[in-house]
Amino acid sequence: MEKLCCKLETFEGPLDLLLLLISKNKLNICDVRITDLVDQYVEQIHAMREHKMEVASEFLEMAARLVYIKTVSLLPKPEEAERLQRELTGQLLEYQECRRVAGLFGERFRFDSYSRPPEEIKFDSSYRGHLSPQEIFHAYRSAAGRGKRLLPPKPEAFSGIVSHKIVSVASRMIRVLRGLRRIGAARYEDLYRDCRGRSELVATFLAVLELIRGKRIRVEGENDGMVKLMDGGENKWKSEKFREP
Amino acid sequence: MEIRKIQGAIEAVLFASGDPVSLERLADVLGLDRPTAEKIMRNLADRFNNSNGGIRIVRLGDGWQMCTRPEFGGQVRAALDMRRNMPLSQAALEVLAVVAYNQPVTRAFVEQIRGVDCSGVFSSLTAKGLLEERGRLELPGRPLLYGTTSDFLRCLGISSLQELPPIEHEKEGEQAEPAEDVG
Amino acid sequence: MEIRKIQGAIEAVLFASGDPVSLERLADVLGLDRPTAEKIMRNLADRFNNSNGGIRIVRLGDGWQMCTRPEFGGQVRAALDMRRNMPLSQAALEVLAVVAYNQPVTRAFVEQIRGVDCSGVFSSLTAKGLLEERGRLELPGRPLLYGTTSDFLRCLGISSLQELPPIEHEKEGEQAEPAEDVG
Repeated sequence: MEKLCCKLETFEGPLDLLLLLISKNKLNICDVRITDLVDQYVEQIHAMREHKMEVASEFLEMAARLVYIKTVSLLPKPEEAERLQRELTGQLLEYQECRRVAGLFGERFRFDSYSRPPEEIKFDSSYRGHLSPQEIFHAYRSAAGRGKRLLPPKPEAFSGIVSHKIVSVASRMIRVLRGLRRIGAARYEDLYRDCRGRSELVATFLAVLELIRGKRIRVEGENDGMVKLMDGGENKWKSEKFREP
Repeated sequence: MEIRKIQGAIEAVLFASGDPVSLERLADVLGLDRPTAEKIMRNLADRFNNSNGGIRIVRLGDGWQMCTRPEFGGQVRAALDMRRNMPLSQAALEVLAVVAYNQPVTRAFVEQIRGVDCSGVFSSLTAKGLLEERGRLELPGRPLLYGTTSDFLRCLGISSLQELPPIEHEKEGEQAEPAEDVG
Repeated sequence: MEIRKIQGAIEAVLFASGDPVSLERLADVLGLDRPTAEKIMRNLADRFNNSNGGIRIVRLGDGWQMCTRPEFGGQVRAALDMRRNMPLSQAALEVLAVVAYNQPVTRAFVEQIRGVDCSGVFSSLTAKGLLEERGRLELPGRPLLYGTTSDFLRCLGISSLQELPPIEHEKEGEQAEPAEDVG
């Protein structure tokens, strides 16, 4: 590829080569007879190979396409040939427009204006948001409700008998959904923030997988994933096997 | 707050941020409604841009950014030991062109228009801060979507995508089909 | 180069550099001898510092640096601190609620009610200024006691804890189960 660029200077791909050939023949793309180009195109590829240049597969693919168009046009079924030709013409037009705009961009791009790195600021971490007393009240009931369920078999009481705390996936699913319904979206890692111990981590992970599978949440982004509630997640959730406690 | 103070605060915010700051955020912080903030902001930008100072204020999308005046690019590079940015390659410009007019787009879309593989160009444009990822397409394989950045606008010397040069894309596309055009 | 241009170049260089730039480097880049550069630099710094703008120029050792004027620190912080507007997590809300209704309490108490470890949440709530330490409990291990702060009341827009919706301690266990909320 690179040698090719050196040899023929500005161009990069088969569409480039076609445009070059068209301009050499001083033809308008709209009424170019693709069939006339086939021989020239194949000739060019031959020349490249003779100069021991690697011809990229897309050049060969284009050659095959052109030959196909030519073949079809020899058969007594001109519509197919016309369609193929129109397709290629359309693609060429689109590409030509792309090149034209790229040229404009090239003239206008300037790298002489510089921005600056952000000033390093130590932020005050105190909370300035608003909470409502109702929110606190509901949070209390939610916490107290869960405690009742999880509390009786206190982990310490079982130390020596049961070494692992069992965490149900269902409870984590409810927890994740509840959290998301409140704030709409959360960072993926934040779902694990309040996990204690491996089994909670695992249960939360399984819960997230389960919720994704059930299309109730989705995770977006690559490294810094955001977890979002899918539309209708609430209703579906209520209707299925988990009832809100 | 008197106007000079407000402008001082805006200067400080834009300076400290480095990146563009949205008008909304500025208005919020200064306790102004948006039209007033807009007016003050324009005023301030004019003042900066009409002076011969080294700093100018540009509008990028719905935000504003402070940056250096291009004519001092040489001195800035010399003082900060920066290399001059190489002009973009033809391939890079073509990719930018396709993305700019169709964003957000997948790499496959761009490759279809250009007829060649573009993975190298995409990663170098992303590294240069001219392209950025914009989530994924909900299709098998969940391909990444790309869009242009505010730096792209700044380097091109425009404030929004609406200022891109017009393209004759649609018209010609229709003509190429057997359109019932008079001509 | 005329003096206004030189000053413009210096502005651009100081702006683009986040760090201080030494006088020597400035003189080099602008092709000036040091005394002249010094004079121009002082002049420029005076101009910035005597205006009411948001940016000032300070001398640091052998170099000069542009930075924001301290009086706009509040606005700068408000504009650039994204985390501040982040809502509290469900875990944080629950801890806050349990502390609010039972204070002063130990962490162990809250953990017992919630059934999960809360150490991370406690420290983040303390950092946010919503919880504070209230001495220690006279028990083995002398555990710390926590309570809510006046900032907590301010966030809620209430003037005392009595204004929180009452919870019926006895019946609470039953109520918590079939919580068919109106909302």
